[in-house]
Amino acid sequence: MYIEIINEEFDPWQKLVDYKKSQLKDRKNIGACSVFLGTMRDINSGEEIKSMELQHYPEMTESYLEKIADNATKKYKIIDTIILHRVGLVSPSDPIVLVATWSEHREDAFEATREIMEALKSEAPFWKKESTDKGFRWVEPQTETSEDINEA
Amino acid sequence: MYIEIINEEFDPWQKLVDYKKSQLKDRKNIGACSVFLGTMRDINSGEEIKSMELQHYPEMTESYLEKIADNATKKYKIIDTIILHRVGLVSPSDPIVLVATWSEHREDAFEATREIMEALKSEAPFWKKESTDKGFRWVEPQTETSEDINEA
Amino acid sequence: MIIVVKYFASISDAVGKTSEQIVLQHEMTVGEVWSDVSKNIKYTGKVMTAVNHEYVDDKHLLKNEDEVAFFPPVTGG
Amino acid sequence: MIIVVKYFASISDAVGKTSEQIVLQHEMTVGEVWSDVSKNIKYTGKVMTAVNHEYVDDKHLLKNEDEVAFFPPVTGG
Repeated sequence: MYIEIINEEFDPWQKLVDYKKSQLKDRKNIGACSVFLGTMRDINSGEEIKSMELQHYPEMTESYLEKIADNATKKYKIIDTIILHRVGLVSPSDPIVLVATWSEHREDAFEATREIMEALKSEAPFWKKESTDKGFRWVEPQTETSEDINEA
Repeated sequence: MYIEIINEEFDPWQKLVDYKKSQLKDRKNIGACSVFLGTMRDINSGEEIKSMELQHYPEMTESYLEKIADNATKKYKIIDTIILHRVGLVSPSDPIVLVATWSEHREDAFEATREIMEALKSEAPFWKKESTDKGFRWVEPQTETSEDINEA
Repeated sequence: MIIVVKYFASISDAVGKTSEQIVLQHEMTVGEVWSDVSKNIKYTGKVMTAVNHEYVDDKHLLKNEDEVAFFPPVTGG
Repeated sequence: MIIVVKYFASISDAVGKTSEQIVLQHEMTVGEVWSDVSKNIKYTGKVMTAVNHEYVDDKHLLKNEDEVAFFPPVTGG
Protein backbone atom coordinates (compact mmCIF):
# COMPACT_ATOMS: atom_id res chain seq x y z
CA MET A 1 0.00 0.00 0.00
CA TYR A 2 1.22 3.48 -0.80
CA ILE A 3 -0.35 6.81 0.18
CA GLU A 4 1.07 10.18 -0.82
CA ILE A 5 -0.05 13.76 -0.33
CA ILE A 6 1.57 15.83 -3.08
CA ASN A 7 2.14 19.57 -2.87
CA GLU A 8 3.00 20.25 -6.51
CA GLU A 9 1.86 19.24 -10.00
CA PHE A 10 2.49 15.54 -10.59
CA ASP A 11 2.28 12.97 -13.38
CA PRO A 12 -0.18 10.37 -12.11
CA TRP A 13 0.54 7.79 -14.83
CA GLN A 14 4.30 8.01 -14.31
CA LYS A 15 3.77 7.51 -10.58
CA LEU A 16 1.56 4.52 -11.29
CA VAL A 17 4.04 2.94 -13.69
CA ASP A 18 6.96 3.55 -11.31
CA TYR A 19 5.10 1.98 -8.40
CA LYS A 20 4.07 -1.02 -10.48
CA LYS A 21 7.66 -1.52 -11.66
CA SER A 22 9.30 -1.15 -8.29
CA GLN A 23 6.75 -2.88 -6.04
CA LEU A 24 4.66 -5.24 -8.14
CA LYS A 25 7.09 -6.42 -10.79
CA ASP A 26 7.01 -10.07 -9.73
CA ARG A 27 3.29 -10.31 -8.90
CA LYS A 28 2.27 -12.51 -11.80
CA ASN A 29 -1.05 -13.30 -10.17
CA ILE A 30 -2.29 -9.80 -11.01
CA GLY A 31 -5.12 -10.04 -13.53
CA ALA A 32 -6.81 -6.70 -13.03
CA CYS A 33 -5.96 -3.10 -12.31
CA SER A 34 -8.66 -0.48 -11.80
CA VAL A 35 -7.59 3.15 -11.80
CA PHE A 36 -9.47 6.35 -11.15
CA LEU A 37 -8.01 9.75 -11.92
CA GLY A 38 -9.78 12.90 -10.82
CA THR A 39 -8.73 16.11 -12.54
CA MET A 40 -9.73 19.74 -12.02
CA ARG A 41 -12.50 21.01 -14.30
CA ASP A 42 -12.53 24.61 -15.51
CA ILE A 43 -16.27 24.99 -14.86
CA ASN A 44 -18.15 24.27 -11.63
CA SER A 45 -21.79 25.12 -10.90
CA GLY A 46 -21.85 27.07 -14.16
CA GLU A 47 -18.93 29.36 -13.33
CA GLU A 48 -15.43 29.43 -14.78
CA ILE A 49 -12.81 28.45 -12.24
CA LYS A 50 -9.42 30.09 -12.67
CA SER A 51 -7.63 28.11 -9.98
CA MET A 52 -8.35 26.25 -6.78
CA GLU A 53 -6.66 25.89 -3.44
CA LEU A 54 -6.78 22.41 -1.97
CA GLN A 55 -6.42 22.52 1.80
CA HIS A 56 -6.21 19.53 4.09
CA TYR A 57 -5.64 18.46 7.71
CA PRO A 58 -2.01 17.33 7.47
CA GLU A 59 -1.86 15.32 10.70
CA MET A 60 -5.04 13.40 9.82
CA THR A 61 -5.07 13.05 6.04
CA GLU A 62 -2.53 10.33 5.42
CA SER A 63 -3.65 8.09 8.28
CA TYR A 64 -7.26 8.51 7.21
CA LEU A 65 -6.48 7.53 3.61
CA GLU A 66 -4.62 4.49 4.97
CA LYS A 67 -7.73 3.53 6.89
CA ILE A 68 -9.86 3.85 3.74
CA ALA A 69 -7.40 1.67 1.79
CA ASP A 70 -7.29 -0.86 4.65
CA ASN A 71 -11.07 -1.15 4.67
CA ALA A 72 -11.18 -1.86 0.94
CA THR A 73 -8.35 -4.39 1.24
CA LYS A 74 -10.22 -6.25 3.96
CA LYS A 75 -13.52 -6.24 2.10
CA TYR A 76 -12.20 -7.24 -1.34
CA LYS A 77 -9.43 -9.57 -2.53
CA ILE A 78 -6.89 -6.85 -3.25
CA ILE A 79 -3.20 -7.43 -3.99
CA ASP A 80 -2.17 -3.80 -3.56
CA THR A 81 -3.52 -0.26 -3.67
CA ILE A 82 -2.19 3.28 -3.97
CA ILE A 83 -3.81 6.64 -3.28
CA LEU A 84 -2.18 9.88 -4.42
CA HIS A 85 -3.82 13.22 -3.60
CA ARG A 86 -2.78 16.72 -4.55
CA VAL A 87 -2.89 19.69 -2.16
CA GLY A 88 -1.99 23.36 -2.65
CA LEU A 89 -2.74 25.57 -5.63
CA VAL A 90 -4.30 23.63 -8.51
CA SER A 91 -5.05 24.75 -12.10
CA PRO A 92 -7.69 23.45 -14.52
CA SER A 93 -6.74 20.04 -16.00
CA ASP A 94 -4.32 19.31 -13.14
CA PRO A 95 -4.57 15.83 -11.62
CA ILE A 96 -6.10 15.91 -8.13
CA VAL A 97 -6.48 12.30 -7.08
CA LEU A 98 -5.30 8.94 -8.35
CA VAL A 99 -6.57 5.67 -6.87
CA ALA A 100 -5.34 2.34 -8.22
CA THR A 101 -6.02 -1.19 -7.03
CA TRP A 102 -4.59 -4.48 -8.26
CA SER A 103 -6.34 -7.82 -7.87
CA GLU A 104 -6.58 -11.25 -9.47
CA HIS A 105 -10.10 -10.74 -10.80
CA ARG A 106 -11.70 -7.61 -12.18
CA GLU A 107 -14.67 -7.54 -9.81
CA ASP A 108 -12.46 -6.90 -6.75
CA ALA A 109 -10.40 -4.14 -8.38
CA PHE A 110 -13.48 -2.37 -9.76
CA GLU A 111 -15.36 -2.43 -6.46
CA ALA A 112 -12.36 -1.49 -4.30
CA THR A 113 -11.35 1.52 -6.42
CA ARG A 114 -14.93 2.73 -6.46
CA GLU A 115 -15.37 2.36 -2.70
CA ILE A 116 -12.05 4.05 -1.95
CA MET A 117 -13.10 7.03 -4.09
CA GLU A 118 -16.54 7.28 -2.48
CA ALA A 119 -15.04 7.12 1.03
CA LEU A 120 -12.34 9.64 0.09
CA LYS A 121 -14.95 12.05 -1.28
CA SER A 122 -17.17 11.92 1.79
CA GLU A 123 -14.65 11.43 4.61
CA ALA A 124 -11.04 12.40 3.81
CA PRO A 125 -10.21 15.86 5.26
CA PHE A 126 -9.68 17.94 2.11
CA TRP A 127 -11.37 21.22 1.20
CA LYS A 128 -11.50 23.10 -2.07
CA LYS A 129 -11.51 26.87 -2.37
CA GLU A 130 -12.21 28.05 -5.90
CA SER A 131 -11.07 31.28 -7.48
CA THR A 132 -13.55 32.79 -9.96
CA ASP A 133 -13.98 36.25 -11.50
CA LYS A 134 -16.19 37.10 -8.53
CA GLY A 135 -13.60 36.11 -5.93
CA PHE A 136 -13.05 33.06 -3.77
CA ARG A 137 -15.62 30.51 -2.67
CA TRP A 138 -15.48 27.28 -0.69
CA VAL A 139 -16.80 24.31 -2.64
CA GLU A 140 -19.90 22.70 -1.14
CA PRO A 141 -20.06 18.93 -1.12
CA GLN A 142 -22.62 17.68 -3.62
CA THR A 143 -23.77 14.31 -4.73
CA GLU A 144 -23.18 13.46 -8.37
CA THR A 145 -26.91 13.77 -8.89
CA SER A 146 -27.25 17.24 -7.47
CA GLU A 147 -24.23 18.38 -9.49
CA ASP A 148 -25.96 17.16 -12.62
CA ILE A 149 -29.12 19.03 -11.70
CA ASN A 150 -27.14 22.22 -11.12
CA GLU A 151 -25.68 22.00 -14.56
CA ALA A 152 -28.87 21.17 -16.38
CA MET B 1 -13.31 7.16 -29.60
CA TYR B 2 -10.37 4.94 -30.36
CA ILE B 3 -10.33 1.15 -30.77
CA GLU B 4 -7.18 -0.85 -31.48
CA ILE B 5 -6.45 -4.55 -31.84
CA ILE B 6 -2.75 -5.02 -31.11
CA ASN B 7 -0.70 -7.96 -32.31
CA GLU B 8 2.40 -7.45 -30.16
CA GLU B 9 3.34 -6.50 -26.60
CA PHE B 10 2.28 -2.92 -25.83
CA ASP B 11 2.62 -0.33 -23.09
CA PRO B 12 -0.98 0.46 -22.09
CA TRP B 13 -0.10 3.51 -19.96
CA GLN B 14 2.02 5.06 -22.70
CA LYS B 15 -0.84 4.54 -25.16
CA LEU B 16 -3.24 6.14 -22.70
CA VAL B 17 -0.99 9.14 -22.09
CA ASP B 18 -0.34 9.61 -25.83
CA TYR B 19 -4.05 9.50 -26.64
CA LYS B 20 -4.87 11.95 -23.86
CA LYS B 21 -2.16 14.35 -25.04
CA SER B 22 -3.03 14.20 -28.72
CA GLN B 23 -6.84 14.01 -28.57
CA LEU B 24 -8.00 15.42 -25.25
CA LYS B 25 -5.44 18.09 -24.47
CA ASP B 26 -7.92 20.96 -24.56
CA ARG B 27 -10.86 19.22 -22.90
CA LYS B 28 -10.78 21.12 -19.62
CA ASN B 29 -14.24 19.87 -18.69
CA ILE B 30 -12.77 16.43 -17.92
CA GLY B 31 -13.10 15.73 -14.21
CA ALA B 32 -12.83 11.95 -14.16
CA CYS B 33 -11.00 9.16 -15.90
CA SER B 34 -11.71 5.52 -15.12
CA VAL B 35 -9.28 2.94 -16.44
CA PHE B 36 -9.30 -0.83 -16.39
CA LEU B 37 -6.25 -2.87 -17.32
CA GLY B 38 -6.50 -6.63 -17.66
CA THR B 39 -3.22 -8.55 -17.57
CA MET B 40 -2.41 -12.21 -18.03
CA ARG B 41 -2.12 -14.23 -14.81
CA ASP B 42 0.36 -17.09 -14.52
CA ILE B 43 -2.19 -19.37 -12.83
CA ASN B 44 -5.69 -20.25 -14.03
CA SER B 45 -7.99 -22.90 -12.52
CA GLY B 46 -5.08 -23.99 -10.34
CA GLU B 47 -2.63 -24.67 -13.17
CA GLU B 48 0.47 -22.77 -14.20
CA ILE B 49 0.05 -21.11 -17.58
CA LYS B 50 3.24 -20.76 -19.63
CA SER B 51 1.74 -18.69 -22.42
CA MET B 52 -1.55 -18.07 -24.11
CA GLU B 53 -2.74 -17.53 -27.64
CA LEU B 54 -5.40 -14.90 -28.08
CA GLN B 55 -7.44 -15.52 -31.22
CA HIS B 56 -10.17 -13.28 -32.54
CA TYR B 57 -12.55 -12.75 -35.47
CA PRO B 58 -10.70 -9.99 -37.30
CA GLU B 59 -13.56 -8.79 -39.51
CA MET B 60 -15.94 -8.53 -36.54
CA THR B 61 -13.81 -7.55 -33.54
CA GLU B 62 -13.18 -3.89 -34.13
CA SER B 63 -16.71 -3.03 -35.22
CA TYR B 64 -18.10 -4.96 -32.27
CA LEU B 65 -15.89 -3.08 -29.80
CA GLU B 66 -17.05 0.16 -31.42
CA LYS B 67 -20.62 -0.88 -30.82
CA ILE B 68 -19.87 -1.61 -27.16
CA ALA B 69 -18.19 1.79 -26.75
CA ASP B 70 -21.11 3.48 -28.55
CA ASN B 71 -23.63 1.89 -26.21
CA ALA B 72 -21.75 3.13 -23.14
CA THR B 73 -21.40 6.61 -24.63
CA LYS B 74 -25.14 6.78 -25.25
CA LYS B 75 -26.05 5.51 -21.79
CA TYR B 76 -23.61 7.66 -19.78
CA LYS B 77 -22.31 11.20 -20.12
CA ILE B 78 -18.95 10.26 -21.61
CA ILE B 79 -16.49 12.69 -23.19
CA ASP B 80 -14.35 10.00 -24.82
CA THR B 81 -13.38 6.34 -24.56
CA ILE B 82 -10.64 4.02 -25.79
CA ILE B 83 -10.44 0.24 -25.96
CA LEU B 84 -7.15 -1.53 -26.68
CA HIS B 85 -7.05 -5.32 -26.92
CA ARG B 86 -4.11 -7.62 -27.47
CA VAL B 87 -4.19 -10.66 -29.79
CA GLY B 88 -1.55 -13.25 -30.62
CA LEU B 89 0.90 -14.98 -28.30
CA VAL B 90 0.74 -13.53 -24.77
CA SER B 91 3.01 -14.18 -21.76
CA PRO B 92 2.20 -13.91 -18.04
CA SER B 93 2.04 -10.27 -16.84
CA ASP B 94 1.44 -9.02 -20.40
CA PRO B 95 -1.33 -6.44 -20.78
CA ILE B 96 -4.38 -7.90 -22.54
CA VAL B 97 -7.02 -5.19 -22.45
CA LEU B 98 -7.16 -1.53 -21.56
CA VAL B 99 -10.43 0.37 -21.33
CA ALA B 100 -10.46 4.06 -20.43
CA THR B 101 -13.33 6.53 -20.28
CA TRP B 102 -13.29 10.25 -19.59
CA SER B 103 -16.24 12.20 -18.22
CA GLU B 104 -17.09 15.30 -16.22
CA HIS B 105 -18.24 13.39 -13.13
CA ARG B 106 -16.86 10.20 -11.67
CA GLU B 107 -20.13 8.24 -11.69
CA ASP B 108 -20.30 8.22 -15.50
CA ALA B 109 -16.68 7.16 -16.01
CA PHE B 110 -16.89 4.40 -13.38
CA GLU B 111 -20.11 2.93 -14.78
CA ALA B 112 -19.10 3.19 -18.43
CA THR B 113 -15.71 1.51 -17.98
CA ARG B 114 -17.34 -1.26 -15.98
CA GLU B 115 -20.08 -1.84 -18.55
CA ILE B 116 -17.66 -1.81 -21.46
CA MET B 117 -15.54 -4.47 -19.71
CA GLU B 118 -18.55 -6.66 -18.91
CA ALA B 119 -19.84 -6.44 -22.49
CA LEU B 120 -16.36 -7.10 -23.88
CA LYS B 121 -15.96 -10.17 -21.68
CA SER B 122 -19.29 -11.71 -22.65
CA GLU B 123 -19.68 -10.56 -26.28
CA ALA B 124 -16.48 -9.50 -28.04
CA PRO B 125 -15.18 -12.30 -30.31
CA PHE B 126 -11.90 -13.25 -28.60
CA TRP B 127 -10.80 -16.70 -27.46
CA LYS B 128 -7.95 -17.77 -25.22
CA LYS B 129 -5.93 -20.95 -25.67
CA GLU B 130 -3.64 -21.63 -22.74
CA SER B 131 -0.37 -23.54 -22.82
CA THR B 132 0.31 -25.58 -19.66
CA ASP B 133 2.68 -28.47 -18.85
CA LYS B 134 -0.10 -30.81 -19.96
CA GLY B 135 -0.53 -29.18 -23.36
CA PHE B 136 -2.99 -26.71 -24.80
CA ARG B 137 -6.53 -25.99 -23.61
CA TRP B 138 -9.24 -23.54 -24.61
CA VAL B 139 -10.32 -21.29 -21.76
CA GLU B 140 -13.95 -21.69 -20.75
CA PRO B 141 -15.91 -18.55 -19.96
CA GLN B 142 -16.59 -18.26 -16.25
CA THR B 143 -18.30 -15.73 -14.09
CA GLU B 144 -16.13 -14.07 -11.48
CA THR B 145 -18.00 -16.08 -8.88
CA SER B 146 -17.38 -19.47 -10.42
CA GLU B 147 -13.70 -18.58 -10.92
CA ASP B 148 -13.48 -17.87 -7.22
CA ILE B 149 -15.08 -21.19 -6.40
CA ASN B 150 -12.66 -23.03 -8.69
CA GLU B 151 -9.74 -21.47 -6.89
CA ALA B 152 -10.97 -22.00 -3.37
CA MET C 1 -27.37 -19.44 -52.99
CA ILE C 2 -23.83 -19.48 -51.62
CA ILE C 3 -22.63 -18.60 -48.13
CA VAL C 4 -19.27 -18.41 -46.38
CA VAL C 5 -19.05 -20.22 -43.05
CA LYS C 6 -16.31 -19.40 -40.54
CA TYR C 7 -15.34 -21.44 -37.47
CA PHE C 8 -13.34 -20.23 -34.50
CA ALA C 9 -11.47 -21.59 -31.49
CA SER C 10 -12.59 -25.01 -30.21
CA ILE C 11 -15.31 -25.22 -32.87
CA SER C 12 -12.72 -24.68 -35.58
CA ASP C 13 -10.63 -27.46 -33.98
CA ALA C 14 -13.67 -29.78 -33.92
CA VAL C 15 -14.75 -29.05 -37.50
CA GLY C 16 -11.15 -29.29 -38.70
CA LYS C 17 -11.25 -26.09 -40.74
CA THR C 18 -11.45 -22.33 -40.24
CA SER C 19 -13.83 -21.55 -43.12
CA GLU C 20 -15.64 -23.03 -46.11
CA GLN C 21 -18.09 -22.04 -48.81
CA ILE C 22 -21.42 -23.83 -48.78
CA VAL C 23 -24.02 -23.91 -51.53
CA LEU C 24 -27.56 -23.91 -50.17
CA GLN C 25 -30.17 -25.64 -52.34
CA HIS C 26 -33.00 -23.80 -50.60
CA GLU C 27 -33.53 -21.09 -47.95
CA MET C 28 -32.08 -22.14 -44.59
CA THR C 29 -31.77 -20.74 -41.08
CA VAL C 30 -28.38 -20.56 -39.35
CA GLY C 31 -29.67 -23.26 -36.96
CA GLU C 32 -30.24 -25.62 -39.90
CA VAL C 33 -26.78 -24.87 -41.30
CA TRP C 34 -25.22 -25.61 -37.89
CA SER C 35 -27.10 -28.94 -37.71
CA ASP C 36 -25.64 -29.87 -41.09
CA VAL C 37 -22.04 -28.83 -40.50
CA SER C 38 -21.88 -30.18 -36.92
CA LYS C 39 -23.42 -33.59 -37.74
CA ASN C 40 -20.19 -35.55 -37.42
CA ILE C 41 -18.20 -33.52 -34.91
CA LYS C 42 -17.61 -33.98 -31.21
CA TYR C 43 -18.36 -30.40 -30.04
CA THR C 44 -21.06 -30.35 -27.37
CA GLY C 45 -20.68 -26.87 -25.84
CA LYS C 46 -22.69 -23.73 -26.46
CA VAL C 47 -22.54 -22.14 -29.89
CA MET C 48 -22.64 -18.42 -30.64
CA THR C 49 -23.66 -17.40 -34.15
CA ALA C 50 -22.99 -14.21 -36.09
CA VAL C 51 -24.14 -13.31 -39.59
CA ASN C 52 -22.21 -10.55 -41.32
CA HIS C 53 -20.56 -9.78 -37.96
CA GLU C 54 -23.80 -9.31 -36.02
CA TYR C 55 -25.10 -11.79 -33.45
CA VAL C 56 -28.22 -13.65 -34.59
CA ASP C 57 -30.34 -16.46 -33.19
CA ASP C 58 -30.96 -19.94 -34.62
CA LYS C 59 -33.99 -18.83 -36.63
CA HIS C 60 -32.17 -16.16 -38.60
CA LEU C 61 -32.80 -16.79 -42.34
CA LEU C 62 -29.74 -16.67 -44.57
CA LYS C 63 -29.34 -14.65 -47.77
CA ASN C 64 -26.98 -15.12 -50.69
CA GLU C 65 -23.33 -14.26 -49.90
CA ASP C 66 -23.91 -14.06 -46.15
CA GLU C 67 -20.90 -14.65 -43.92
CA VAL C 68 -21.93 -17.00 -41.12
CA ALA C 69 -19.68 -17.58 -38.09
CA PHE C 70 -19.97 -20.34 -35.48
CA PHE C 71 -17.91 -20.01 -32.34
CA PRO C 72 -17.84 -21.04 -28.67
CA PRO C 73 -18.60 -18.54 -25.90
CA VAL C 74 -16.02 -15.75 -26.02
CA THR C 75 -13.20 -15.39 -23.48
CA GLY C 76 -11.49 -12.06 -24.19
CA GLY C 77 -10.54 -9.33 -21.77
CA MET D 1 -7.40 20.16 31.45
CA ILE D 2 -6.07 21.67 28.27
CA ILE D 3 -7.02 20.87 24.68
CA VAL D 4 -5.89 22.04 21.25
CA VAL D 5 -8.69 23.06 18.89
CA LYS D 6 -8.13 23.23 15.12
CA TYR D 7 -10.39 24.88 12.56
CA PHE D 8 -10.37 24.28 8.83
CA ALA D 9 -11.71 25.81 5.63
CA SER D 10 -14.87 27.94 5.95
CA ILE D 11 -15.04 27.28 9.69
CA SER D 12 -11.50 28.58 10.10
CA ASP D 13 -12.54 31.68 8.11
CA ALA D 14 -15.60 32.18 10.34
CA VAL D 15 -13.72 31.69 13.62
CA GLY D 16 -10.86 33.85 12.36
CA LYS D 17 -8.12 31.44 13.41
CA THR D 18 -6.71 28.08 12.48
CA SER D 19 -6.06 26.76 15.98
CA GLU D 20 -6.10 27.68 19.65
CA GLN D 21 -5.45 26.15 23.05
CA ILE D 22 -8.43 26.03 25.39
CA VAL D 23 -8.40 25.33 29.12
CA LEU D 24 -11.47 23.35 30.22
CA GLN D 25 -12.60 23.95 33.82
CA HIS D 26 -14.53 20.68 33.87
CA GLU D 27 -15.16 17.63 31.65
CA MET D 28 -16.78 18.60 28.39
CA THR D 29 -18.07 16.93 25.25
CA VAL D 30 -16.95 18.11 21.82
CA GLY D 31 -20.51 19.33 21.26
CA GLU D 32 -20.21 21.60 24.28
CA VAL D 33 -16.84 22.93 23.12
CA TRP D 34 -18.34 23.69 19.69
CA SER D 35 -21.24 25.57 21.31
CA ASP D 36 -18.71 27.70 23.18
CA VAL D 37 -16.33 28.46 20.34
CA SER D 38 -19.07 29.05 17.75
CA LYS D 39 -21.18 31.35 19.94
CA ASN D 40 -20.34 34.53 18.06
CA ILE D 41 -19.63 33.31 14.55
CA LYS D 42 -21.76 33.31 11.45
CA TYR D 43 -21.18 29.70 10.35
CA THR D 44 -24.48 27.83 9.94
CA GLY D 45 -23.47 24.77 7.87
CA LYS D 46 -22.84 21.21 8.98
CA VAL D 47 -19.85 20.57 11.25
CA MET D 48 -17.64 17.48 11.20
CA THR D 49 -15.63 16.75 14.33
CA ALA D 50 -12.48 14.72 14.82
CA VAL D 51 -10.61 14.05 18.07
CA ASN D 52 -7.00 12.96 17.70
CA HIS D 53 -7.65 12.48 13.96
CA GLU D 54 -10.62 10.13 14.37
CA TYR D 55 -14.20 11.14 13.64
CA VAL D 56 -16.37 11.42 16.78
CA ASP D 57 -19.92 12.51 17.50
CA ASP D 58 -21.13 15.45 19.63
CA LYS D 59 -21.25 13.38 22.81
CA HIS D 60 -17.60 12.37 22.73
CA LEU D 61 -16.03 13.27 26.09
CA LEU D 62 -12.68 15.09 25.93
CA LYS D 63 -9.48 14.16 27.76
CA ASN D 64 -6.45 16.25 28.67
CA GLU D 65 -4.26 17.15 25.67
CA ASP D 66 -6.82 16.01 23.10
CA GLU D 67 -6.60 17.57 19.65
CA VAL D 68 -10.10 18.54 18.55
CA ALA D 69 -10.84 19.57 14.96
CA PHE D 70 -13.96 21.31 13.64
CA PHE D 71 -14.44 21.46 9.90
CA PRO D 72 -17.13 21.70 7.23
CA PRO D 73 -18.10 18.68 5.09
CA VAL D 74 -15.05 17.60 3.11
CA THR D 75 -14.67 18.19 -0.63
CA GLY D 76 -11.56 16.31 -1.73
CA GLY D 77 -11.10 13.98 -4.67
